[in-house]
Amino acid sequence: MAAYIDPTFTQEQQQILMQQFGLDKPLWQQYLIYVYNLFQGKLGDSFFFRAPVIEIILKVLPNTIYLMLGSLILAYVTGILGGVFLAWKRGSSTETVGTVFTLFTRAAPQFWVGMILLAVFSFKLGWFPSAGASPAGVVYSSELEKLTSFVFLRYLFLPMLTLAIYLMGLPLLLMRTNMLDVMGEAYVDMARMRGLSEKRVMLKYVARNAALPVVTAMAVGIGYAMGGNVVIETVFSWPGLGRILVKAVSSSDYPLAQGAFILIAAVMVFMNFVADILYSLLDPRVKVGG
Amino acid sequence: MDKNRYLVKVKKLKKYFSVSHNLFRQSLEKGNTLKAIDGISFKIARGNSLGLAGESGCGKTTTGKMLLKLYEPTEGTYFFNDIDMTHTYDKKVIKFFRKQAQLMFQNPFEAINPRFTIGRALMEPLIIQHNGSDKEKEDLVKHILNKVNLQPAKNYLEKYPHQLSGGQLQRVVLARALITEPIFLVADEPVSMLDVSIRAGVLNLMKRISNEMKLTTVYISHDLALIRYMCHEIAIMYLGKIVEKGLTEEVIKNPCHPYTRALIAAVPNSDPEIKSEEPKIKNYVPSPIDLPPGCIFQNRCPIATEICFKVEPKMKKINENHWLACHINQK
Amino acid sequence: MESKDSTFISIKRGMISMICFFKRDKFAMTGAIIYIFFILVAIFGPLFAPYDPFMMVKENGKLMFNQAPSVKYLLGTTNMGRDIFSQLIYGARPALIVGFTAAFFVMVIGTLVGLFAGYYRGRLGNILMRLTDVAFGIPFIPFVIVLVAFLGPSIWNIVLSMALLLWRDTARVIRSQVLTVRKRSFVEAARVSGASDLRIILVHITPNILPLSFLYGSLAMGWAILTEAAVSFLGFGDPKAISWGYMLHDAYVSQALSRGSFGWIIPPGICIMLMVMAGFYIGRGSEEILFPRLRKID
Amino acid sequence: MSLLEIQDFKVYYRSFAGITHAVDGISFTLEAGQSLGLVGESGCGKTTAVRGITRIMDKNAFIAGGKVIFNGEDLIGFSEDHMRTIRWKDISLIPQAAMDSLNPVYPVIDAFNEILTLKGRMDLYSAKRRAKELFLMVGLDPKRLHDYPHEFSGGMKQRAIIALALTLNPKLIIADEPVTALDVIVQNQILTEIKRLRKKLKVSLIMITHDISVVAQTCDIVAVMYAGKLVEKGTAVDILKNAAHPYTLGLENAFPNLNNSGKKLIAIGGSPPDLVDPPKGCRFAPRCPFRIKDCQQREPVLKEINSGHYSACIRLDEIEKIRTKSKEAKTWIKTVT
Repeated sequence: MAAYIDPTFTQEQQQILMQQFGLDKPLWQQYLIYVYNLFQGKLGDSFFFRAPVIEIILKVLPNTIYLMLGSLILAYVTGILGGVFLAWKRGSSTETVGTVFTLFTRAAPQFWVGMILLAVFSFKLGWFPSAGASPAGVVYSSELEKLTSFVFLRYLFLPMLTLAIYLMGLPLLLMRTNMLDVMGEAYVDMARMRGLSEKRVMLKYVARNAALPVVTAMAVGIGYAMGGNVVIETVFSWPGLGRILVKAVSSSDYPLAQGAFILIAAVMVFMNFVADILYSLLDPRVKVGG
Repeated sequence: MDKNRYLVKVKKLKKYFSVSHNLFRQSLEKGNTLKAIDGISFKIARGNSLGLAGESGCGKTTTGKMLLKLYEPTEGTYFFNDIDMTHTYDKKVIKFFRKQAQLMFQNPFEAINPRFTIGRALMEPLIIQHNGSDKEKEDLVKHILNKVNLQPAKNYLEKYPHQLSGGQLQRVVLARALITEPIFLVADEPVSMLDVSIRAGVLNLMKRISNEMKLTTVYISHDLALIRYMCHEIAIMYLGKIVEKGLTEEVIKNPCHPYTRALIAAVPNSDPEIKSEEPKIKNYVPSPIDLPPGCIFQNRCPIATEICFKVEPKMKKINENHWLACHINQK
Repeated sequence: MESKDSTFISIKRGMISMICFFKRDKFAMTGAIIYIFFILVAIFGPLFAPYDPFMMVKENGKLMFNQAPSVKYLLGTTNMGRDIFSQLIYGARPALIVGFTAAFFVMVIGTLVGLFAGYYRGRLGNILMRLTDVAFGIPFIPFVIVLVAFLGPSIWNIVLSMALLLWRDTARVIRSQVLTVRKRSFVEAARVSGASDLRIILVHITPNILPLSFLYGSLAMGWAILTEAAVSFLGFGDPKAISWGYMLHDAYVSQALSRGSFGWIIPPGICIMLMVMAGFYIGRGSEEILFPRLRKID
Repeated sequence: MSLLEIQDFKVYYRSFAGITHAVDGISFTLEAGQSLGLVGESGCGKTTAVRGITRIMDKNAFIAGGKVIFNGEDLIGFSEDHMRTIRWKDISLIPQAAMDSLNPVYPVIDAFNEILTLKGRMDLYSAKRRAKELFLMVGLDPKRLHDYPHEFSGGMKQRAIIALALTLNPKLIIADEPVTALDVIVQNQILTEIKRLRKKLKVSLIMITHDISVVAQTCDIVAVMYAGKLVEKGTAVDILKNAAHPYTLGLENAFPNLNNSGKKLIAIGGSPPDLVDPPKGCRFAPRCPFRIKDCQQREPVLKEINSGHYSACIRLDEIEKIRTKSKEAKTWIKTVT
């Protein structure tokens, strides 16, 4: 047990720490103590940073949210538009090429895409910074200032793009097949029968209805995003939850690892909840809370 | 009277479904109970056929499923062959019941496992119910295919359901129902998915075979003409209750319940020179959840009076072959 | 005799329909060819690999590190002087092992959970569904990382950790499929004939959902390979096996990006991509096609 | 001038198996204010035919020939843009699947507004007033205009669809099995409504159905379709009381009638032919108990029996004999080739 504690501690400090964390007890008891503390809102202290876990993870949480939300929005907007486009071009070679290309983006490991973007745009061309979320020494007075600063956005761009490329496939392919499905619905034929223009039929009738399951699928997209975050934050050394988790796990910093894990899960559950609400707003057949 | 005369005896049978979306509180409280069947009683004599008629959602299919023990009733009793089926949990008795009581479905395209050949599908009930050798079973399958006019049987054994037409499939469904030599058959809208020119063939076949095998049958249909063609007796259902029952000819020629009258009047006449009646009843069928007291037909009835909104009418005999549940026309 | 013949005929028929399926569907055909290629590489590749993948190649006593691609070192060498092309060939093995075993477990667990959750709508079904919901609430890659770190880095632990969560998609899809199949009248017909629940599940329902579970198996194979790559890239991979993810990890930590050694970075990614793609192709990306139906039925 | 004149109209489908001759040369005329019942079993091409008229067809369907003269102009030559100006304004549709023919994510009034305000036909205020007027006309509460489609019952939705079809005062309404999915009582209400409105607004109607008795009560003239061809046409009385084609006679035999208990139902053996490779000669011949050698060689054409009553049967001169014989069950037992 003592191996996890920084060797620079004195014997006495180590004893205190061990007792504080219950590290002198058997493993299952340690776990129960941890869970007990968890319910009290205490996540414990990080072994590695020697600071409360809650402080560390809350500090990096905004970075993860920016990265995740930014790429989710980018991915869903381009995905839905791309899906509409491919469905519109159904049967053409544009559609086949587009579909196959999208499948490639889904099949490529996201960290690998990140590595290539990094090697090309950052190391070779020097357009974007290669690591981190801000240059050394820069301090923002508020999150808003950070988010609106050009410097930060430049740092955000590559990781966001990488994650978005990975996430885009699901809404795009889903939108495409849904569009094709909805085109077979009676109300689409009826809309054509009413003399509406093809554009109006495709957008107001087909796309509007085809988008509903895509919103539902956002729950899955968010799951992918959280997983993708872990990997991409590592590639771009982005100071977020995922990177903290990887660091904590590799340095056996259990309180921190567990704290980060729980927060990631919490973000995921919360985002799923948001997706559900969004869905009920878009589909009149679903009542909020029903 | 002969005690053994009736094969099926149903008394005050009820089936309530919970429509509560609450996972933890699926109790049958007021307000979230759907009364699919609400106290129906009838008897079917051996070899007779009963038609259950009514609009969608009136509980006729649920009744059929209860007669086959696919649903357990909420209340009431059901005697089959003088055995109380509502309170039977003996596996042997149930297995024997499964051999004796069979079902025919509305949609023949869904009724046969798409992964089975026709021969295999017909074999399935025998594997469960029959103790004979493989050869005997195979002969039985061929025999039954001949019986439902799918000849030569050899041509059908290796076919898959999607290779047959609707009419042929419905004959296979009938064959499967009959292969265990049942004494009781429930047919739920057996021809409503078939084309008119095919329908008559299946109906005539069913009629002939039930006579030959002395089957007791229940036909469930929204089509009064079909029930008149197929059944000795009829029961008209509305919102989970029987409103009128009796001999088919008697009820159709002399309908007494305003609902039965409306049903008969609504059937379009195929003679263009006789104009159909204008519909007399208004409104739509109310939701079967949370019904008001009194007669269930009150909100649509053209002859309802005060009593109909307060007291539920009881089923009364108006003559030897005719029963009715209506305050006004009973007198 | 007759039954033997009929088994033979049905096997033959099955083979023919399988061949027809691949012939008709160009996508599935491409996928199958890619798989066969990688399987051959995994089996016979080591015979053709020019070097031992762990060997630090020396020429005249000098460590040949960071070599550019050449005839001798097709894709160059790593910073430790290891031959990248040989590593690439050896990488096919762990990828296939991970892919196939994970897909197998995912298929078996997912199909069983889906079958029972869909068929028994009462307490058992509810418990299984909640279990699936819980599995959906756990972030996948973080879970695998934590578990692998805890259990120790090995291929089997990675497979185990993935299988513990990855069944959830299959279970949910199979369940909704079972819900529709069990409503079809042939299931009711079986019940009316006196078939037991187990017989209905095994004889009547399972054959109708198996194609779907194979499809999800082929997709799970892709996910498993991707996840293994990600886990290895993050440094939690099996140090005894050279996997493509591990190669990329190696490249990343040894500054291959800033040196622009594309010969080291690009090929492993392409191999992973092709293999995952093959899984998608065999399932024809049907995950997306089937997905809209997943939640509508609940 | 007739409102609609269809001449030798053909609609085919491309499929893996080959070309399906779904509608293979049908002709009929419809006068202004008249109602026509197009009767036939599933797969006989009746829906394909009317879809072909409006050119709202499946992707793999194409018009293989013929003329559709509407109001004196041949619609076949019209561009898609030109067709768009005809649709709904001149020809509207009441589909079978009323349940699914409104956009589920918009309130019902949106469909009215959309049509009424298209290309500046009306301003939103008058559109609203017109929608209310239409709802009252079909017996629906105008308050419900703002409800979503899923909040309507089956019968109400069908009424709303009828109101929608009347929005622009079209000259022709095509009703494709408008009551099939409904219960008898609601069915009767809707049919009565259609009849009433048709008389009041003097609009022409093509009613597609498989149910002869529905046609008997709503249509002036009836055309019977079998396997992509018209086999008989005439007034409702002609067809239902003096049928002159073996198929029509067979259909009537097979139809259970509530008012006639003694009648024994007689089935037509066999099943409709495969339209990828239709039989030579008369398409009904393989199932027809009255066929002679010639039937499977020579294709019959519609011949007038008496004023306005046509039948496509080679043995038309023996029709009295055939009619009598067709009432006997044993006639139809004859094996099918």
